[in-house]
Amino acid sequence: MSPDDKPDNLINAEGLRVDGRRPDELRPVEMKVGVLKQADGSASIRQGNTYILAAVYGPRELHPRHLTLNDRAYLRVVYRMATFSVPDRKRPAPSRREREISMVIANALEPALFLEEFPRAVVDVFIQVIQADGGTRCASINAASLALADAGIPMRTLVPSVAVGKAQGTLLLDLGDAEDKYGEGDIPLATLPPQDDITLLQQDGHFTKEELLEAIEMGVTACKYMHELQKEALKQAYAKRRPADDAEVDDEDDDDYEDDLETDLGESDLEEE
Amino acid sequence: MSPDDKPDNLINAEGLRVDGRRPDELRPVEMKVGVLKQADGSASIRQGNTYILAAVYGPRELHPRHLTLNDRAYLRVVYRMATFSVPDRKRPAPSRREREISMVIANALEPALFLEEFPRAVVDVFIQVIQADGGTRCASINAASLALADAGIPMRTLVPSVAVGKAQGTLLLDLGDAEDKYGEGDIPLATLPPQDDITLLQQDGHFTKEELLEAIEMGVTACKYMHELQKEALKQAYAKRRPADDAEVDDEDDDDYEDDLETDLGESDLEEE
Amino acid sequence: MSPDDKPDNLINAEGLRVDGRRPDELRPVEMKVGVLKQADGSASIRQGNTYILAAVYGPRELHPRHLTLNDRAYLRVVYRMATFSVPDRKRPAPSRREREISMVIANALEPALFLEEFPRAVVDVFIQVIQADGGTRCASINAASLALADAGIPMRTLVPSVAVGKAQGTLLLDLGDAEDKYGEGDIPLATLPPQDDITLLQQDGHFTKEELLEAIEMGVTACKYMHELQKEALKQAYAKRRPADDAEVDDEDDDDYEDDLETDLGESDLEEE
Amino acid sequence: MGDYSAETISHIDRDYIADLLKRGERVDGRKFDMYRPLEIELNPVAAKAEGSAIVRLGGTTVIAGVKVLVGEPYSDNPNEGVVMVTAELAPIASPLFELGPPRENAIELARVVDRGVRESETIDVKQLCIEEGKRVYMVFADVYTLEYDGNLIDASSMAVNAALLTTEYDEMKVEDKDVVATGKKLKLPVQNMAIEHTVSKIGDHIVIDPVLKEEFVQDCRLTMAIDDSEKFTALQKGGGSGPMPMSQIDEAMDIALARSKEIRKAIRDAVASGSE
Amino acid sequence: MGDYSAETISHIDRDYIADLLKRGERVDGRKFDMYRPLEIELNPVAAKAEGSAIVRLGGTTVIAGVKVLVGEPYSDNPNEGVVMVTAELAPIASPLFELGPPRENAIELARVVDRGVRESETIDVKQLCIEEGKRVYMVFADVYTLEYDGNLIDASSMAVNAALLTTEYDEMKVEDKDVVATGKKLKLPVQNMAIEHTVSKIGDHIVIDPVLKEEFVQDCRLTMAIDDSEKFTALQKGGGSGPMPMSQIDEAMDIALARSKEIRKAIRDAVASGSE
Amino acid sequence: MGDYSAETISHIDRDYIADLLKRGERVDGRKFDMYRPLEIELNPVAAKAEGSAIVRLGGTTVIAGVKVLVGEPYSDNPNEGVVMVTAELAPIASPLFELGPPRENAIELARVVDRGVRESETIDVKQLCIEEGKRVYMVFADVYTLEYDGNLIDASSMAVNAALLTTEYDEMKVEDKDVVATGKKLKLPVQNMAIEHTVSKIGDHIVIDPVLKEEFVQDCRLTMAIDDSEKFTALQKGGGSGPMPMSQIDEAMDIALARSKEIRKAIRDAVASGSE
Repeated sequence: MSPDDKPDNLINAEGLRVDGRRPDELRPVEMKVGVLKQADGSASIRQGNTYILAAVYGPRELHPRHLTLNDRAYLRVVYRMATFSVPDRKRPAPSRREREISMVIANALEPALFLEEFPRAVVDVFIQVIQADGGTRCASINAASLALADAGIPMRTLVPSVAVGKAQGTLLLDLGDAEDKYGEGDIPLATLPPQDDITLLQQDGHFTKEELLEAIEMGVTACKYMHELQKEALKQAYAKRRPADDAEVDDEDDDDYEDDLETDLGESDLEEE
Repeated sequence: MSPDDKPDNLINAEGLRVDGRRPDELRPVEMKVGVLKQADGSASIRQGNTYILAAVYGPRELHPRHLTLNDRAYLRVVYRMATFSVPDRKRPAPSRREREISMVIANALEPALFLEEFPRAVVDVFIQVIQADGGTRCASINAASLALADAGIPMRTLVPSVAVGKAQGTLLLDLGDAEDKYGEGDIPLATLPPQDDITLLQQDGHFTKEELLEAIEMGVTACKYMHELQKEALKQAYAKRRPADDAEVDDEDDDDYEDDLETDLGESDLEEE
Repeated sequence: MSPDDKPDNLINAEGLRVDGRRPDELRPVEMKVGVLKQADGSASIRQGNTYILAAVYGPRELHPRHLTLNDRAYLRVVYRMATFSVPDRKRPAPSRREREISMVIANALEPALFLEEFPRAVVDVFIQVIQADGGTRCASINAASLALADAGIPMRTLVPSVAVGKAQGTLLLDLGDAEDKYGEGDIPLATLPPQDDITLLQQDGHFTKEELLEAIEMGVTACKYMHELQKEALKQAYAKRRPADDAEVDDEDDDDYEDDLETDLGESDLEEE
Repeated sequence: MGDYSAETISHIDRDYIADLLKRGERVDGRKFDMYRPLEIELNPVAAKAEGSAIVRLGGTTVIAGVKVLVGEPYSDNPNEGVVMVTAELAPIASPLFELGPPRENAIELARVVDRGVRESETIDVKQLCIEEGKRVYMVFADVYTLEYDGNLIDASSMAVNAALLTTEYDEMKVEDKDVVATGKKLKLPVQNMAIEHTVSKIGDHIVIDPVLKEEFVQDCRLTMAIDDSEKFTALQKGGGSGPMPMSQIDEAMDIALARSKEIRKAIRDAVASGSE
Repeated sequence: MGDYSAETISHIDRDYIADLLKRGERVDGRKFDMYRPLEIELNPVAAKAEGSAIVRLGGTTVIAGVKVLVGEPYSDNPNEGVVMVTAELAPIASPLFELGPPRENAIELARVVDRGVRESETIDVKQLCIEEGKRVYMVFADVYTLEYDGNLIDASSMAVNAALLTTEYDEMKVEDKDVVATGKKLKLPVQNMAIEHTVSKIGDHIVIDPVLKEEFVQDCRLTMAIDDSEKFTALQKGGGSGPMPMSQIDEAMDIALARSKEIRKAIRDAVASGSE
Repeated sequence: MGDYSAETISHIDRDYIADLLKRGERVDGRKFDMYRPLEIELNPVAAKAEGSAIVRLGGTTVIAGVKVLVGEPYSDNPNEGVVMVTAELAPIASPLFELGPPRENAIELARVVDRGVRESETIDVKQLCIEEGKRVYMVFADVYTLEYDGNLIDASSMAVNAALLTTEYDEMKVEDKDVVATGKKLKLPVQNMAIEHTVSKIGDHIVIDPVLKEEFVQDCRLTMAIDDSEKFTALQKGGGSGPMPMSQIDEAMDIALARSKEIRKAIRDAVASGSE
């Protein structure tokens, strides 16, 4: 309810951001797999103050029937924000913004899935935003990927996602609320490792072509790092459950985190309606 | 439109209520069977100023199909208030309150019915509140029972229903509007004669356990009386139609109204939304 | 947004109307056939400032299935106004007025169609009001008739439609906005040539029986003229496409426009909600 | 309301009714230009509604209730009150009516009955102003169908008019920006009354006040609202897409005009006797 | 919430659970009058919601979040704030929950939890007035189900109460007709706390805090809200249409009363430790 | 908008289009980086809308109409007007569009076109304030699709921009708390214009302004809004879930940048000639 104060500068004289991060530094990320017992697969993600749960049900029978696809499973993504996840109370009914985001998340995830193995079925991905503090669509993709893997849906790869923004002419990873509101633009993206083809790409604000390409490159690199975090989260979950069995995902070495990447990745929501 | 005046006392020095009733005295009740010619069965009830119509259609084919039950008929109860039945104009669309009341009425009636005789069908009970002056859910159950019997739906028993309230620490039967608004609580209930098991039970207000049990006992006793009134109403309807045939219901003696019961029974709506 | 000014007189000393027309004079009418390439048939009409498009799709499979008719095609008419077609912005959702007008338009058109040739199918007539300046339901019928013919739906006849109104006690054809708002009534009607039976008839305002009959006669006569305009529009469309082939419709002589009719015909919307 | 024919009535019924009409008879024995028995019950919702009436027209029963509230006027008519009529085809009334949001038939019923009240200027809305541009009386007349055996429009029109005539509401005034009751009761300023009369066209015949069986086989219906001065204030052709020749329209108007006096009198008498 | 029985559970399960109960046992080994392990996580939405809590009751998890906004009071209570509870059966929580607008089960859940808060007068709404008739605090407590393994009502009631107890919001004042923050934080005026306790009737047996499998086979459930002074402030029989004899209602009340102290203490303790 | 592929287009079409592209050709003979013929009709709704335009882009036709109303500002921007874009996939336009409430494709179209106008700050909303915190101009630009042969986003973006450029509305002022017209006409304060350019990715190829047949077989589309200073103000990848490599995104940007000048000029020229 209290009015947000616009900070004087989003980047200070030392080149640091309002929360002390460097331009290419992610907020702290914590991902957990298998957090909801009723679901076939699930995951949570905390990224700064953003907190999201994702659950996967399926493959299962699809209702209503007229949505059925004969050559593959229907990937149904429902992204919903809790009424209390935002500064003002969101109305309980799904907004047009939530419906559009559900659609772009489905597009981001679908190329990673072997949906053709389950013709006429549905794979449901339910995403609940518990707290929204920027970057919810990217965080949702990160968590939904893990939930799909946890549900045993055959996948080419996990899909990592981050956002890149801009303030005072500087590209910034993983915008916080004030940066999103008072900054100069935001570019959420998602990639398909290892080729790094892009499956989510949106943008608002003002960018030259050169800035855009630089920002996208920055995002793609950050996705590689996010991908490592995802694999680590999955490994940890399976380590707990099946100590001697972590062959589920790929077998890259998860320990060689590149330190210069630890400070990177960013995303923030496009305009809220 | 005019503001209701809060009475100084809901019970006067002589122990009588604002409308002159004793604490355990019902408002005048008038029930009629077979009042709507298009329906398979119907009944009306007037209880004080509360005025309700109930119609039954069925057993008949169920739309939409996905609600079909394979082992019994689906009992669909729709409780609706006319826009003009309340002091302010009710919005025409069904409210959440109306949907909840429809559900508890269905629960109250269902154990009295042999629904298993009509698998895959629907029995529709439509209840229209013409004037609401307290006690509409109980009055609806009383009328709906009669409408079901009138429709020839096989029944174990008619379901009587009354409510018990409290004001100034005294238990009261069948609350009027002012008693409902300014009193200390309300307990609608319904029973299955002759065992008097309870099929509807709700409560609001503040009651100790002892008060609650006493109130429920009071209500159960009053239901016995209401049950006699129901049987009498049914008998009158059939007497008119088939003078020599009143074997439809049970054959208890309907004339031995217990005088001490005549002053009992009460109910009033839980909070309106 | 600017307030309309009520004219001092709707008919001046010379007997002419606010836009200079005589009482029995139509606004300029322009009808075109085949204006929308995606549709199976289409037409546009401009009548004064009123501008409407009509498209026909079908006969085609009907969804939802429960609307299917076994002995004929279902004629589904959807009349919709663009948000910007009226002085204030219309809400995007269909209004009750639009739904009623859809229904009366369907009734007006149906007797002209051989729907029994397409049992279980649907013929969709979509009408989009681009600019509403009175007479939209009549203009819609005129255009929809042409669109149905353009789609090759078998027809007994084109259905012409006009409206007759009244101001200062004088019957007027084809009301403009100010005449509709400040006049004394409006009678939209449609006929089936050549018997001139009436398929649309509505009225508001105040009319004696004699006035009504006179107005309807005036409208029926005007419909004959509108019918000629319709046939001409159809002929022009087919002349362009198939120079040597205009046998599609009937072969009356389209050139004998009766000059005394050129000044007639009128219609305007009943009350807006 | 007349479009169930193909699905719900057999050809035998259709022929039977047509044959009867040819012989000058109707399924229920009435003459072509006769209404069914009319009963008007006033103020069945006396404790909660400002006005109400139940109308029984043969086997058709409807109830109309009137609520008078205080609200804001429309910006283009700042000194006029608001009158609104709605109608619901409650599923209680017929196996043909369905649950769910209002469909075309219910919308048409409401709009046609509303048009009868609106076009005749039944209520003098200028007398419904409390404070210009700020507060006016809003009059809602809501109709529920209770038993459906044909001709809902006429029954609803009668019920709405009877309910409006019986309406009494609290006079309100503005006091320090709040709206408070003065303690006085007001009657609605009814300045004209238009009653709707519906005829059914079945082949070459025109009958008034059709029963459900007649609606099933009718080509169409024509509803005519006729006011205190015998002027027509609304027409609506509906209930089917059958065309009507001018001669039948003329005949329909004559029937409606002839019958309007007795219906008007029945309503006035009921209200007069009710207020004795 | 208990009515999936015919479709989703086999007779074998039904018999198995009934046999267990006959031997004094439950499917998860608990005693009849025992709650499952209870975990309360405070303020999981600390950055955006004025109050929030996650409650884990065995395999059932719900989250409640509280938003405090400024709005207009209802005209009949011009000096009282507004408290409203909603609940959503989010499809994330169970393969049994569906997409789409709320159905009867969700509506009942919301209304029963709301009734528990409203009837006990948990919040002193008179303290939520900013300017009489103009501006009051509006308190929205919204519950989302995250994992559904039975007894949503009790878990939701606990979560709502815990969230209300932790709520802190900006004090507002009126300055030149605008509402502005004073900079001070307020706690909600919680004056009473009613916790809802639900028992499941399965044949002759009454068990508290039913798991999903028990809900599948129950005859009905009875929910009782019990306040700080051990008064009952709401009852709701639901979850099936099975009738209950008085003796079982008596027994249910005793179980609920006995257990209410420990649940109340667990919530108070969690809040106390959270605010240290 | 591109996701009808599996159901509506045969593999033969898919192969045919792919083969053509391999040879550097498109189904309608255009070059990869060419728009279809563009026609702009100004003010087709001159009598009722404050601004309007029909855009014909090959076989795709859309109409945009602008209404300027007076309303209240949002509380967080008390001195700014409101600009809102909606879009409807009217069933008149295509056998693929359906009746009923807007589905995902219509929502995306509206939101993407809206984003193009909003992010570029096309309208200087600060100039739309009448009285701070009380009254501002609200600008609604509503798009209806009339003929759908692909690339609705670009056509809609052009139509909205043309309609905004032609908009003239009554200047309003506050007089004794009422809002009245001054009699003067105003033009919208258009300070920047972002046009949306959509390319379709089909295998290794990128084509601009796809026709419907190309949308059926595309992997995905990428929409880029480019403003007066050649900055990108919005991106949207959609129309299918196919991934795009960086090289294609780069190529798409170059095509869009190259074409944006001619489209911008066409709109400006049409408006200039229209206002002569």
